[in-house]
Amino acid sequence: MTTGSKLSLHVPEPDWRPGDTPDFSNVQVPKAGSVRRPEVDEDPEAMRDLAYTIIRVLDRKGRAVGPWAGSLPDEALLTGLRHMMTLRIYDARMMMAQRQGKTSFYMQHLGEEAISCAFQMSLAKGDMNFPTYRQAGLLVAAGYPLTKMMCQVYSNDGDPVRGRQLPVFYSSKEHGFFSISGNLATQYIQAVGWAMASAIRQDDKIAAAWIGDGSTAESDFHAGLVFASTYRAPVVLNIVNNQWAISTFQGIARGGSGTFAARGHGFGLPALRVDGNDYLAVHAVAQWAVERARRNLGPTLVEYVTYRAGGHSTSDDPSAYRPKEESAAWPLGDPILRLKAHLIEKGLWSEDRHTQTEAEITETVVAAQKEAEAIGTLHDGRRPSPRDMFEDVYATMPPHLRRQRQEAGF
Amino acid sequence: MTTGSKLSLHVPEPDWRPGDTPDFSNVQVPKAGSVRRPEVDEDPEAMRDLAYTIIRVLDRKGRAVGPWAGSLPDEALLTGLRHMMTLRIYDARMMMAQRQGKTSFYMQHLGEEAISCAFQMSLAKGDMNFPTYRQAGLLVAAGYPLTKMMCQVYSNDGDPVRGRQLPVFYSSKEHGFFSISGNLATQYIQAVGWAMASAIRQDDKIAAAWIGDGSTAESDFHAGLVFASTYRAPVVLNIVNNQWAISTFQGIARGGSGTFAARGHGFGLPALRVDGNDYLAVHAVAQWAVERARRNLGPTLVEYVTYRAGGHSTSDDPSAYRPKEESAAWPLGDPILRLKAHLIEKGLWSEDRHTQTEAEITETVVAAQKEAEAIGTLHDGRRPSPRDMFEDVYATMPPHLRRQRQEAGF
Amino acid sequence: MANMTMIEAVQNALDIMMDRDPSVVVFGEDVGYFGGVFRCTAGLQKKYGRTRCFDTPISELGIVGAGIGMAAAGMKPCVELQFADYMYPAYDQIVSEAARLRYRSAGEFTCPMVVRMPTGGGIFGAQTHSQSPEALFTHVTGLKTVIPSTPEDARGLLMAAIDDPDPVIFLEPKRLYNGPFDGHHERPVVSWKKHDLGAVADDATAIPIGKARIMRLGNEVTVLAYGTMVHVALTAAEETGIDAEIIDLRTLLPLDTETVFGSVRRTGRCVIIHEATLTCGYGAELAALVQEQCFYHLEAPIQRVAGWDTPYPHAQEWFYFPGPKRVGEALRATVEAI
Amino acid sequence: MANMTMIEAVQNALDIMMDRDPSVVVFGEDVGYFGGVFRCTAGLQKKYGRTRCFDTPISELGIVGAGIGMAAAGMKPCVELQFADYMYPAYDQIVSEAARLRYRSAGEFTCPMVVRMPTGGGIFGAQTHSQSPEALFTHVTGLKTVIPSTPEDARGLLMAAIDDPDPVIFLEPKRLYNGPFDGHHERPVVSWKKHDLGAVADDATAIPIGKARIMRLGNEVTVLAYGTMVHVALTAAEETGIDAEIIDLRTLLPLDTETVFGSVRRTGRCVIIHEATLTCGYGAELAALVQEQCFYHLEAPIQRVAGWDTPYPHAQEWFYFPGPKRVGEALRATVEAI
Ligand SMILES: Cc1ncc(C[n+]2csc(CCOP(=O)(O)OP(=O)(O)O)c2C)c(N)n1
Ligand SMILES: Cc1ncc(C[n+]2csc(CCOP(=O)(O)OP(=O)(O)O)c2C)c(N)n1
Ligand SMILES: [Mg+2]
Ligand SMILES: [Mg+2]
Repeated sequence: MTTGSKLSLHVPEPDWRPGDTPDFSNVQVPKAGSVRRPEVDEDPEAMRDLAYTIIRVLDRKGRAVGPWAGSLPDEALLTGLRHMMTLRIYDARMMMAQRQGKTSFYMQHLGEEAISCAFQMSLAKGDMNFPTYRQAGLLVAAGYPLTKMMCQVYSNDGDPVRGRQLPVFYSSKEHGFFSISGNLATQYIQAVGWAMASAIRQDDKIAAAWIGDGSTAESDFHAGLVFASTYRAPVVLNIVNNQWAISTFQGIARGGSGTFAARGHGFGLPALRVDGNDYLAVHAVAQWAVERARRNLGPTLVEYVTYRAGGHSTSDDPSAYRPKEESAAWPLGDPILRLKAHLIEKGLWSEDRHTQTEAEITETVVAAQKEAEAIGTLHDGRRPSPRDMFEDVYATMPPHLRRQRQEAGF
Repeated sequence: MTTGSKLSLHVPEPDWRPGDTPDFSNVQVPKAGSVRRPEVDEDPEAMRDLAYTIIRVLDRKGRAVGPWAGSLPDEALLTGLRHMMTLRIYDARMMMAQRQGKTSFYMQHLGEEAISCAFQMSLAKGDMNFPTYRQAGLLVAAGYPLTKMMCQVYSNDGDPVRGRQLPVFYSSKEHGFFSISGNLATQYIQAVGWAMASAIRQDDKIAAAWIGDGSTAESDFHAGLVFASTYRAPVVLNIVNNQWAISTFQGIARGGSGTFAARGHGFGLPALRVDGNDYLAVHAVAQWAVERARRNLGPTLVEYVTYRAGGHSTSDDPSAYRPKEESAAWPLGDPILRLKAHLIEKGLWSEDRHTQTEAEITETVVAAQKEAEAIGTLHDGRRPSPRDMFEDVYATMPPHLRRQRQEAGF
Repeated sequence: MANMTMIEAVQNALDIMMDRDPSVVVFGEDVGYFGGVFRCTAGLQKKYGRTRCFDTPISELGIVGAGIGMAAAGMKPCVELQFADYMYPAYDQIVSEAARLRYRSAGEFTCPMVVRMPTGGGIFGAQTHSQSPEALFTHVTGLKTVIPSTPEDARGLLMAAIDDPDPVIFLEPKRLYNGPFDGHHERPVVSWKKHDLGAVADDATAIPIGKARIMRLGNEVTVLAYGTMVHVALTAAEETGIDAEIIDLRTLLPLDTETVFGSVRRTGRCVIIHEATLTCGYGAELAALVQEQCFYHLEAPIQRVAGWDTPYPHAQEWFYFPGPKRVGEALRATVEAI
Repeated sequence: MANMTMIEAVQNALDIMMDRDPSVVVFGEDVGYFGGVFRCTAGLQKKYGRTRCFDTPISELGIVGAGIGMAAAGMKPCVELQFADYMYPAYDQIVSEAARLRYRSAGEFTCPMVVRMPTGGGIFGAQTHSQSPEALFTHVTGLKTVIPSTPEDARGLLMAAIDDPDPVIFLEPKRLYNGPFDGHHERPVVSWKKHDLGAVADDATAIPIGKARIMRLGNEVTVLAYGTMVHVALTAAEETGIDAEIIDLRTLLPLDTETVFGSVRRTGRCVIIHEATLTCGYGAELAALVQEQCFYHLEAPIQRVAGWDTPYPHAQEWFYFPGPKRVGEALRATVEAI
C-alpha cells in the first residue's frame, strides 16, 4: 500500500534570521515561584511535568519567591554576585587580550554566568565536574587563582598544562574541575564513570557532567544516560541550553521533543528545567540534584535555559546567522542584573556598591593579568619549553620519544 | 555538604538464574483488546501511555479482539501462519546443518517469528528494511527463495554475497532487505538516512530500522533517534525486546526506564509497545506506524515484547545464565501456536491441516536444502572462488589489489 | 584562467556537482544557512534549498551514518566533518559500514559518498584542531583517500570524488585554505589570489583519483609529500639548493606507485614528509613500499620527516610542525649519505 | 610449572590483580555472571562481587568512557571489548580521551586503564569477528599496545598492563586461546595443556612491557612477528629448513628496537608478518624503521606477508590467512635474494 502522495523532508529553521525582528512574546515563561518542588526521593515518573516548564525563583521585581527560594543565605548571594561579576570582567579582559594578539583564541560566558557560578556552590570538596569550555564559573566560584587561569589562556610558562591546550581548556583536580577536552560530549560518560567509581568505593563524592544543547546529539550523551540510568550513578547530568551551537539553533539538536530535559524521560530519570539566568533557581535545582546523588538516589538531568549572548568564540560572528537584537529580546534577562536587583531589593546591595565592586574586581583582574603577562603571552616572554612537548605523553618517556626529543634538539 | 553516608553501586540482576524457578505471575500483561488505538496523526504526547502497556489482539481463547483487530483478511492470516512455520522449520534445518558441520554458525528466531513475518506484510514494494540477524522472516514473507538463503548460510557458490559474510547475513535489495552488518546497531541511523533520501526526493518509499533490546545502548541508536526526530524521517524504528542480549538480561540496557519504548519520549516520538508473539497485534501496529511514515507524519518507535526461546546463536548455551524453564514460563506464549489457535477458532484451520502443512513445508525446505547442498556447503562442493575475495572492495579493482590477487595466485 | 582560494574551489566543486546532479546533497554541522565554519558551503543552501544543503545535529556518527543510508538509496551525499579531529565518532560508520558495504553485499548496495574534512595544523588549533588522521583511513580497505595541495586540485579532485562510485575521504589541508603555506610562519601569508598556484581553469574538470603529480623535477632525491607539506618541500628544496624531485601524491589510496617508484629508481634517494605523527603514519607505508620496490636502486636510507609522536601542542606549534628547516636537513642528510 | 590455556592465563592474571588491588575492576559485555563469551572472566563476579566484575550495556563507547572516568578517579579498570572488530565505537574515547588525558592535563589526571580485546581470525568469524586493528592503536600517541603469543606471556603481560600507569591496549589472539595455531587449519588443534609453550610458572609475575623475545635463534633471516603469526613463523621456518631468527615482538608500542635492529643487522635480511591487512599495517612501520636503521646491513628487500587488502572473508578464510606456505615462500625469496 503506497499512498501516491509525496514525502518531504522537514528541516527545522529558527524563527528569525538576520534582518528579522525577533519576538519572543509567544514563548511561555512560567511565573517565578509557580513550579512545585518535589521531594528528592519522589518517583521520577511523578515529576514528568518539571521537564516541560521552567523553574524560576526571581520575579520581575527582584523578589525570591516560591518553593525553590531560600537555598542560600545572604552572604552566599553576595559572594555569588561577585563570582559572576568576576567572570564577566575576566571574560572581557581576555576577549580583549585575544584581539590584541596575546593569545590565539577565547570563549566567553556572556549571559551564562549564573549557571556555573551557582552550580559550584552546591558541591562539596572532592566532588568532580566534567565541564565543557563554557563553565569557567566553576573555577571562579571554587576560588581558583585568576592568574593561573590567564596563564592557561596565554599558554605561557605559568600555564599548569604547559602550553599544550587551547585557551580556556583549564584543568584543576584540586578544584574539582576535570581537564577539558576539545571533543564535544566525550566527558559526559566519563563523569558517569567517575561517579560509578565513587559508588564502587562506597565513597560519598559525586560527579557533575556538563554538555551544551547542540552536543546532546553526540553519542557520548546517550552512553552517559544509559550508564547513569542502569547503575544509578551519583551524578548530576547538566545540559546548558544556550539556544545556539555555533550557527545552529537548538531546534536542530532537539528535534521533535519539546525540551532537552525531556531526553531524561526515556531513561526514567528525574528531569528538571530551570531558568539558567536566575542564580537562585540554578542553585536551588543544583542543590536538589546534588542531594539526590549524594543520598544514593541516582542521577538527575537538569536543563538550564539560557542564551549565548556573545559569539560562539573569538572566531565567530553571530550576526551572520541571527538577528543582532535577538540577545536583547531574549526573555530571561541578564543573570548579573537580576541577582543585583534581588540584592538591592533585599537591602543588601546598592548601585553604588555595585559600581564600586565592579571597579574593585576590575582592579583585581587587571592585577592578575599583569602578573600573568609578566610571565608571558602566547608569542612573548617566558613560554613553556619545546622540551615540554615531549613530556606527559606517558608517565615514563619511552625510548622512541626520547630519540625524537633529541632529534628535535631539546 | 557531604552526608557521611556511603554511596553504593546498583548493578541490575535478572530475577532468576539457573537453579531458580521463574515465576512471571507479577508481570502485568494487559488483556487482549484493552489498549486503545489512536489516530495516526494524534499528538505523540497524548499517546504516552502506549509505551508502558502491551498492545495485544489475540486473547487466551484465540479470538481477535479490540481496536487493533482486523488489520488483515483471512487469506493473509493463513499466509502468515505459513511464513512463520516456514521460518521455524528452516531454522531447525539450518541449526542441524550447522551441528553437522555444513556451516560455521547459525542464529535462529525461535519464539520471535511473528515479528519479522508480520511486519513485512505491512510494507510495500520499494520500502527498505535495515534488519539485524534475527529478522529473516522479512525475507521469508517477501518471498525470497529458501535455496538462496541456504546458499548464503553455506557460503557456497550459490551464495549471492560470494561467501564473504557470516551465515544469516543476507542481503536483497529487491526484497527490501538491506545487507546485514555484524556490527550491532550501525544500520539504525542508516535506515533514517535512507528514509531522509526518500523524503528529499519526494518519493513515497519508507524505511524500517531494526535493533535488539541490548543494542539500543549503542550510539547509533541515539543518532537514529536524533536524526529521525529532527528531520521527521519516514521511518519505522523497531526495537525487538527478546529479554536477552547473549547472556545479559534486558534490565542492563534498559536501566531505570520502564520500557524500551519509553526511549522515544525523550524525542517527542510516538512510542508503541506491542505483544511480539501476537501476529495480529504486530501487523496492526506495524501498519499503523507504516501509515504514519507514509503520510509524512514522521517516525514511530515500536517495541516488540518477545522472548528469545533459543540460544543467542549456535555458539551459545543459555542454560549457563538463565533457568531452562524460563522460556516455557514466559507469559506471552508461542506465536505460531497462538495464530494457529486463532485460525482454528475462526474455522479456517485444523490440527490436521496444520500437521499436513508442517509436512509440506518440511518437504519444501528439505528440497531447497538438497538443492543448496548440491551446489555445496562451507567445506564441500562448489564454493566461491578465492578470486572473489578480491572483488567488490571497490567498483574497479585498484592496481594494488590486482597485484595482491596475482600474488595470491588467482 | 582566474585565481581562487581553496575555499572557493571547494565551494565551486560542490556548486557544479549539485547543479549537475540532483542526487548530490551536502550536509554537516553549520554547513546550511551559515555556509560552514570555513565557508566552504557558502551560498549552497540559498541556491539549492534546505533539503539539498542543511545543518545537522552535532553527531559525526549521525552525519556519516545518514549519508550511508542516503548513498545506499542512490543519492550522492557529500558530507562535511567540521574538523578531521572530530571524525572519530564517525569512524565506526566509515570503517565498518561505508567501506564494507559493496563488499559484503557483493555490489548490491554501494556507498558513493564523500566525507570532507579539514585536516592538519599550523593555525594554533592545538591537539583537537590540528590532527592529520590519513593513515587511519588508508589502512581501511574499501576507502579512497584524497588530499589536494592547490585550489585547482581541490576542485578537480572533489568533483572526481563526488563522481566516484565508492566512499572517498577528502582531506582539506586547512592551512592551505587561504594561501599556500611554505612553513615560514613568521612571514606574511600570500593569498592564492596572488599566487601562481592559485590559478584554476575556466572550465572546471574532474582530476582523476589515483594520479600523483610531479611538482618539481629533480635528480638528487625524490620527495614524497601531500597537502601542506608539498609547499614546505618546495621551499626546502629551494632554500637548500638541493635538486629534489618533489611529488605531490594527491591520492594516498590508491597510490600512484608508478610515478613514485619511477622517480626513486632514478634518483636513488627518498625523503617522505607528512604532518601526522611519525609512528605508523602514512609515511611508514611509503617507506615500506619504496624499500621493497626500489631496493636495488636505493643509495641511502629512506628518511621520514613527520610530526613528533606527541599530541599537537598549542604553544609549541612551530616546534611540532615539520617546517622547511627540518625537511631541508633531511634532504641534505639523504643526498650526502653514502 | 603447570600448563594453562591462554583463556585461563588471562583469567588468572585478572584474578591475581583483583585480589591484590581493590581498585581493579573488570567489566564489559557478558563478562559478569556468565564470565565472558570466551570465558576469560569466569568466576570473577562470584569471587569479587557484582561491583567489581559486572555486565555492561552494549556500548563500547560507554565501557571505555566509563573506564576513563573511573581511572581518573583513581581506580584501575580492566575492560573487555567482546571482539576487536567492535572497538570502533570506542575509538574516539580511546584516541581522543584515554590516550590524551595525561598530556592535556600535564599529569594531573591519568588513565591507568587496560582495554582487552580478542583479535585476529582463523575461527571462521568473517569480517566482523576476525580483524586485527593494531595499527590503529600504534599510530596513536599515548597508548601502549601489547599482544601475547603464549599463556605465560598473556598472564605476565596482562599483569604488567594492569599495573601500568597509562592506557594499555591488550590484544588477545583468539585463535590462540585454546592452543598454539601453526596455520595448518586442516590439522587437529593441540591444546596448550599438552604443549611445551603452554607451561606457566607457579609464581605468577609480571612481564615487562616493551621487551621482545627471540623465539628461535637463527642466522639467515630475521622474522618479526606477534600473536598468532609467531607460531606460523616457527612452523614456516621448520618446514622450509631456513635458519630464521624469529622474534616475538610482544609489545608493539613501545617497540623493542634494540632486539629487532640487533637481529636484522646480524642476519641482513628481514621478513615481517602479520594478519592485519597489508597497507598501512604495523608491518609498514617495522619495515620503515628497519630499512632506516639497518640500511647498510640489508642484503635483500624487507618483505611483508600480511592479510590481503580486503575485508576478512568467511568462505575464503584460509586463502586470506597468511599461513606457513606464504610465509615460507617469503622466507625463501628473502634468503635467496642477492
Ligand atoms: C566532536 C566534535 N564535533 C564538533 C566540534 C566543533 N564544535 C565546537 S563547539 C561546537 C558547538 C557546540 O554547541 P553546544 O553544545 O550547544 O555548546 P555551546 O558552544 O553553545 O556552549 C561545535 C560544533 C567539536 N569540538 N567536537
Ligand atoms: C558493536 C558490537 N558489539 C558487540 C557485538 C557482539 N554481540 C553480537 S550479538 C550481541 C547481543 C545483542 O543483543 P540484542 O541487541 O538484544 O539482540 P538479540 O541477539 O537479542 O536479537 C552482542 C553483544 C557486536 N556484534 N557488535
Ligand atoms: Mg549551545
Ligand atoms: Mg535481545
